Amino acid sequence: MATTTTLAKAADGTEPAAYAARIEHVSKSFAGPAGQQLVLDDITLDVAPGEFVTLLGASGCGKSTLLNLVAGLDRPSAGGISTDGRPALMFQEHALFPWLTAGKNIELALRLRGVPKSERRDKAEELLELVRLKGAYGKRVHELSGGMRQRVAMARALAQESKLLLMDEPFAALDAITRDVLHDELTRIWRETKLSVLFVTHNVREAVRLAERVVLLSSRPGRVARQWTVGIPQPRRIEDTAVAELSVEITEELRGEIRRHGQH
Amino acid sequence: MATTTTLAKAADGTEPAAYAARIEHVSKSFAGPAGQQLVLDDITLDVAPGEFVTLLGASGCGKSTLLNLVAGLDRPSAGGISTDGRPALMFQEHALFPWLTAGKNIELALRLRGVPKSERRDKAEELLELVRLKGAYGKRVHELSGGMRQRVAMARALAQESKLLLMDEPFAALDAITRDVLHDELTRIWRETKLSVLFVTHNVREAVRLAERVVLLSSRPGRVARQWTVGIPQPRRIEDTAVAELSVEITEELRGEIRRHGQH
Amino acid sequence: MASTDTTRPAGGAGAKDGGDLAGLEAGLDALESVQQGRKPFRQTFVEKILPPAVAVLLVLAVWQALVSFEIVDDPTKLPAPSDVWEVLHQAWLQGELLGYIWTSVSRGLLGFCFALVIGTPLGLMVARVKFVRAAIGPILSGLQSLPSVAWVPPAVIWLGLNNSMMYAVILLGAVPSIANGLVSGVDQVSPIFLRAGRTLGATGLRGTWHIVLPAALPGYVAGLKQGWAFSWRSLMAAEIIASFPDLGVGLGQLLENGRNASDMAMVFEAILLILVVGIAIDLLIFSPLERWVLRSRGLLVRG
Amino acid sequence: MASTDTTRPAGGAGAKDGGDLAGLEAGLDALESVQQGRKPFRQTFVEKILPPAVAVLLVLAVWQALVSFEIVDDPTKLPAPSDVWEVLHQAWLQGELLGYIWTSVSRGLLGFCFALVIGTPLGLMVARVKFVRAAIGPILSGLQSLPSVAWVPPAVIWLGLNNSMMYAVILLGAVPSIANGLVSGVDQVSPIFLRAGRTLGATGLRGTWHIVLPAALPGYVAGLKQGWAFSWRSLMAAEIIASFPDLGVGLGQLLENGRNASDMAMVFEAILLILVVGIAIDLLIFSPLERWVLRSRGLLVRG
Amino acid sequence: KDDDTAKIAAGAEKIDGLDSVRIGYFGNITHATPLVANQKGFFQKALGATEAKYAVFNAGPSEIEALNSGSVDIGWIGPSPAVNGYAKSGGKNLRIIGGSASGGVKLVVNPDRIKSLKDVKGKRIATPQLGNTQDVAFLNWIAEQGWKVDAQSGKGDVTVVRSDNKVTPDAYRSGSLDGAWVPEPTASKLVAEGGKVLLDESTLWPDEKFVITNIIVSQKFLEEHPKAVEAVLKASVDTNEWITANPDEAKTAANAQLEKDSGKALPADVLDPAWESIRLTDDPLAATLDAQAEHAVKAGLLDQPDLNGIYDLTLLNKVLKAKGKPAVDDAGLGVE
Ligand SMILES: Nc1ncnc2c1ncn2[C@@H]1O[C@H](COP(=O)(O)OP(=O)(O)OP(=O)(O)O)[C@@H](O)[C@H]1O
Ligand SMILES: Nc1ncnc2c1ncn2[C@@H]1O[C@H](COP(=O)(O)OP(=O)(O)OP(=O)(O)O)[C@@H](O)[C@H]1O
Ligand SMILES: [Mg+2]
Ligand SMILES: [Mg+2]
Repeated sequence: MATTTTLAKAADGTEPAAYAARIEHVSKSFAGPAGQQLVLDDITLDVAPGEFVTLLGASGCGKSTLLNLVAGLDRPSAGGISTDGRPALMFQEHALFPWLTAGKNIELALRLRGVPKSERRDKAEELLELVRLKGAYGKRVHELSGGMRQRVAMARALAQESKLLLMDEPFAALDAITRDVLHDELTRIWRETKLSVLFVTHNVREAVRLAERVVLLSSRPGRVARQWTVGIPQPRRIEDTAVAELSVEITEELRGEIRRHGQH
Repeated sequence: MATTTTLAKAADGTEPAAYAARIEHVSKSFAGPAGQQLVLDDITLDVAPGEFVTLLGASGCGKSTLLNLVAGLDRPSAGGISTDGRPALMFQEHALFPWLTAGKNIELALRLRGVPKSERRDKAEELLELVRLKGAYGKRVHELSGGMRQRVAMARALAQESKLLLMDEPFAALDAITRDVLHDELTRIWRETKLSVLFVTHNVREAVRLAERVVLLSSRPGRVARQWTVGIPQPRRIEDTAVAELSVEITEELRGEIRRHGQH
Repeated sequence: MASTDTTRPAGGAGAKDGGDLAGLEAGLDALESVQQGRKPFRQTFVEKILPPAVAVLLVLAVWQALVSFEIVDDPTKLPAPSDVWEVLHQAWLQGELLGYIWTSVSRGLLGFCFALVIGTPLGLMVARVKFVRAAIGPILSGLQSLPSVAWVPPAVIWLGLNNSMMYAVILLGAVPSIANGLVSGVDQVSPIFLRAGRTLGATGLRGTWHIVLPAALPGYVAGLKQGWAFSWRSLMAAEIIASFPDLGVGLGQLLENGRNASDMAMVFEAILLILVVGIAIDLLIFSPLERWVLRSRGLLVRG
Repeated sequence: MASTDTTRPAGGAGAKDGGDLAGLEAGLDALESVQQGRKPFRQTFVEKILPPAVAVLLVLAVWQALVSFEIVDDPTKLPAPSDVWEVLHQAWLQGELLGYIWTSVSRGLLGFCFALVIGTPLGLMVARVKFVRAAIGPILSGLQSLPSVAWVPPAVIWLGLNNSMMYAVILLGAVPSIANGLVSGVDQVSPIFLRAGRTLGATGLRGTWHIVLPAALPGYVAGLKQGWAFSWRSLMAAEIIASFPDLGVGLGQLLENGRNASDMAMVFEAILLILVVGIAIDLLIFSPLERWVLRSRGLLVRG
Repeated sequence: KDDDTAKIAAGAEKIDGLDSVRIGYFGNITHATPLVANQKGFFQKALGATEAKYAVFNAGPSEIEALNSGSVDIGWIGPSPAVNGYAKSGGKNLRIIGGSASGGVKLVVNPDRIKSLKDVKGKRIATPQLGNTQDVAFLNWIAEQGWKVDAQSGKGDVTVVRSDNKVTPDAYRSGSLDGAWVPEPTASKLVAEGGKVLLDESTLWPDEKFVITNIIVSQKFLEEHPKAVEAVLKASVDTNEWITANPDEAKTAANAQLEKDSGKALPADVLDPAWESIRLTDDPLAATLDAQAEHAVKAGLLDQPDLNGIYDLTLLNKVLKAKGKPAVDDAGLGVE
């Protein structure tokens, strides 16, 4: 069932890391009313340096849980996870700090990364412009629309300039046009800075549009059901027929995966 | 610019209402750092009883604000809004009560509607099954995944059995398959109970799949840019070519609308 | 039919046809200024000053009525408002009134600031370090419920009869309260913020400074308010114990002197002054602080 | 390289090959039981009982050292722990110890319950009704900072020297604190819940009951804790005034007797007993309450 | 509970049909009469089937408050709270119906810092409370030395520190005070701390007598139940007689009652000198009370009080007469 991809030898610190994230035989279960409930079961997955991986799976299959584990916010019940540096995580629920303005949220990330004070403001404005929110610098979180919050959260995650970027449904609340623009931006940044991305989405086309590799998780418990290497050359467009075709194939597989588990 | 559709004569209380919601020349502005910021400008829109209307628009154009106004949670800066009874609103941010379990959240809606105690538990379980969350009755909000929370919120909104259902991007966090299933359920309920729906989404295909009428809002300030009556007979599927074609047309228009306003 | 309609100030029916921009603008202004921004004085007056004034007048009226209609005719049971006024007036004429108040308030605020400086890191430690919490969390709550008078004998013996004794008593009263307020503020912080902080690299002290403290601010401010009450009450208890001529007479001493003289008018004078100071501190310091905290995170706009 | 690795209890390297289900299960159990569910006694002991015990022992050790090494050799400055123990032991032998505690605790708890019943609706009114808030909000804060001793003379004169006087003093101390705690709890409620409540039809009293109260619960419980501290301290102040044989001797009286007799061992005995009662009430009532509230809304899982 | 003494005699009758008489006093050696009377059951014996109930106070104001609220009927109290209480109620709440003790107030000083009365100038001396009996006496003494002190603040040639009697020994020990003008047993406690008696206040008064403890009663109770008041007064006079006859036994009894009331007996080094310096008297020494009030007025601590009617010594004189003792005088301040 579980497809394991071994990418390279383990990092020993002096050599450049052979992986951006290594997930080995990871299981996670939560205490439920009816005892332990196994959510992730023996997941093994590597993200190579500079690789763009998207995670697909039914709602509630454990994608966010996996991202939390990789980010080190939770401990796996079994197995091991190692990452190259501290990953940046963009949460499913924006997770902006309500006591700071949009701009200050981004500046906090910069500050914690050690960017000197004089540069922060400019950097923050730049990032806001990147996510098409020029002029939102001084807005409080409660004054932003749902989509705007997600974009500020994305800007904050980018501000961390981590080697590994974990994104949990970052574009779910955006209109198709803004989303296209941000796809282009994300692809550009990824290619220019050679960062690695682990990206969760429910939009299969989006997954194919962006990724080098698409990983499909099964539900209850979450296991790696199948993986696809996307060979379509960049730049891609979400409307490309090649993207559409692979999307149909993956959707079929997803449908089959969900059906296998009955009601989820 | 603004396209106004007059549906029927004004309700006078004794006759059956001629509209489910009537939005007349509504404007809304917020106090910003640079003075008043006009978000909605002279919106006039009626939802006929039993009609299914979807709202499309760029991120931040004022869709949630409009829904809040219709739900009576905010007062318009100018203009008037009247609705047939208290509408049910499904918020963009799930808005479940964290001190209650999923099931109890739904039961609270039932209780406030006056459903006797003996029936509540069964009804709640039924609704949870409808949104494909059988077994989540006893889960706390923080134990649910993002998509599960949205579905519980939908179940809670349905539990209100209002004549008018306002939904703010209800399926944004769901995988394609679950979303399809819920599309079918929502269409079934809408047709069976003759409720009126005002539905916000960023997914143009979803809008066309579900609606009788699609309303496109422009940005900054939000105005009704264009409306489409969807003539495709139900049951539709999201993959239908007719749906796809109209979606392409609407997406084009949306793209033009966004471009007209430059960076948004 | 639920219905919300906004009447515009210029031309009632004008709502039907848009474009009446001047009127619209005015309507917007009127509406918005209620929610945010500076308020005109009249509104502040009606909303903020009138209600407490009415409340105070009502109390005074009932009090005067009780005395006037001789429902209570014994001045040892209830002095007439005029008697209390007379006492206040006398103290004012002798120039002592502001002295009493200033002595106590300056002491109280200084002690409170000390308590803040000690209580805040203590509260953070208890809230964040598991072992410390288990070890001294319950002791802190126990200390909070220890009356200030209990501390007076040890404080006098160790420190002598002076201002440091007073500050010691204030500290012992206020520190646990401030620390406990912060602890429960921190406990209520949504884990999502802590997690977001961690992914941003805000761990340890930086996490505390950038995430935990601001996130816990609403609860912390509530704790501060209670902490002030404890400071002030402890100070009163300490002032009652002893009055040193060098140290000045405070309100607590005034109260005690009133009791000693079996002078109800003086007791009421002291109660009134203490109350007024309490209200003033609340209105001048804590209410604005609270409103600022709540507004800045969008909690003031009611649903 | 950041790295998290979970060593399994059975076979360290076994993590590499899945399927070792028994070991896995055990590992899960061990991990999960820390976060939730019932804990084994040993763990409770190590996590909950040991730290405060260590803290107390430490204090005792320092105390004994101060006395033993004659750093403080004056028993009136610091009585030896053994002297305090002797006094406690004597009181125990005479069967009075539990009497003191019971007298005070029963009064305190009863008064606190009254305060709860009055303070809760009052707090809700102040928090929700704009006019009431403006009218009595600041007065409530002012009352809170009024020391209990200020109330004692009027309370004695109006009610006489009896239990109702004590309850009146407790009420005047605790009600404002509880009400203020609730007010700030309500203020911190996220508007989204109020809005969600309104769309569900929970307005007015139903909104208060179903939405506002549960949403404000964490802040309310924090206020209750402070309210209890106020009740208890007010009670101590009231008990100090007079000892009526009919009313029984409480801990406040014990403290006062110690002070009157200039007997440091007795003062320390009273302080210790008051402290122990405070800690016990916190551990038995408020801590579990707090933990239940926080856990049920997922606030206990730290990030 | 009251196993040792207060047995209500079988077959005795209730006085005036009263169930109980509530008696207030301080747990303090200057209240030796009620301490001994309580311990030895003299009150109960005099009241027959009417139960004697006791309330023990720490300070005068609380006793006056309790009397005003009707929680106490008869009380032993110092002169200044009695005067204040009477004056502030417009002469409506209480009357002094007898005396109990005289003397027992001393100026105790730190012998290292103060060697003679002259040295008191410029030092910090404690009195119990602003405007109380000792405070007034001390201010008056200061004035007699020709020194100036502002009565309200205590600032001047001598620093007058108003410090609770409970705190004074602690404060003395911590070095914050150079001496104190205080009643017993605080004075003896200070001596036990190493202080030296510089002056006994009684030497300043004619006959070395001045009132330190009075018996007061609420006017309402006096009007309604004179028989009960008389019984208590008689018990008081009997007790004073008994104490004079059996001083050592009385001392032990008083200390036993102290222990019972407050859980703590006085140590011998405090009790003995304190006991020595207190003179029991049935005479309320009305003239000295008047003088004390005058001193207070002179110090600016009291508006000229109308003390007319503060005394009602009819019952006391009746009791004394029955015992063949001389009547006492109300110095013209009795009820008309
Ligand atoms: N703290 C928790 N306690 C108990 N169960 C939890 C907890 N967190 C998550 N779960 C459960 O784990 C499963 C996976 O949750 P997760 O949030 O990872 O799903 P997801 O794949 O991100 O779904 P979605 O696409 O809807 O966001 C769900 O069934 C959820 O109920
Ligand atoms: N309370 C507020 N104060 C100030 N500005 C606000 C407030 N609420 C919303 N806005 C502004 O109003 C505009 C519209 O917001 P709204 O939430 O209605 O957008 P939306 O159409 O729902 O967007 P999205 O699709 O991203 O959810 C945004 O520009 C937002 O910044
Ligand atoms: Mg998720
Ligand atoms: Mg929105």
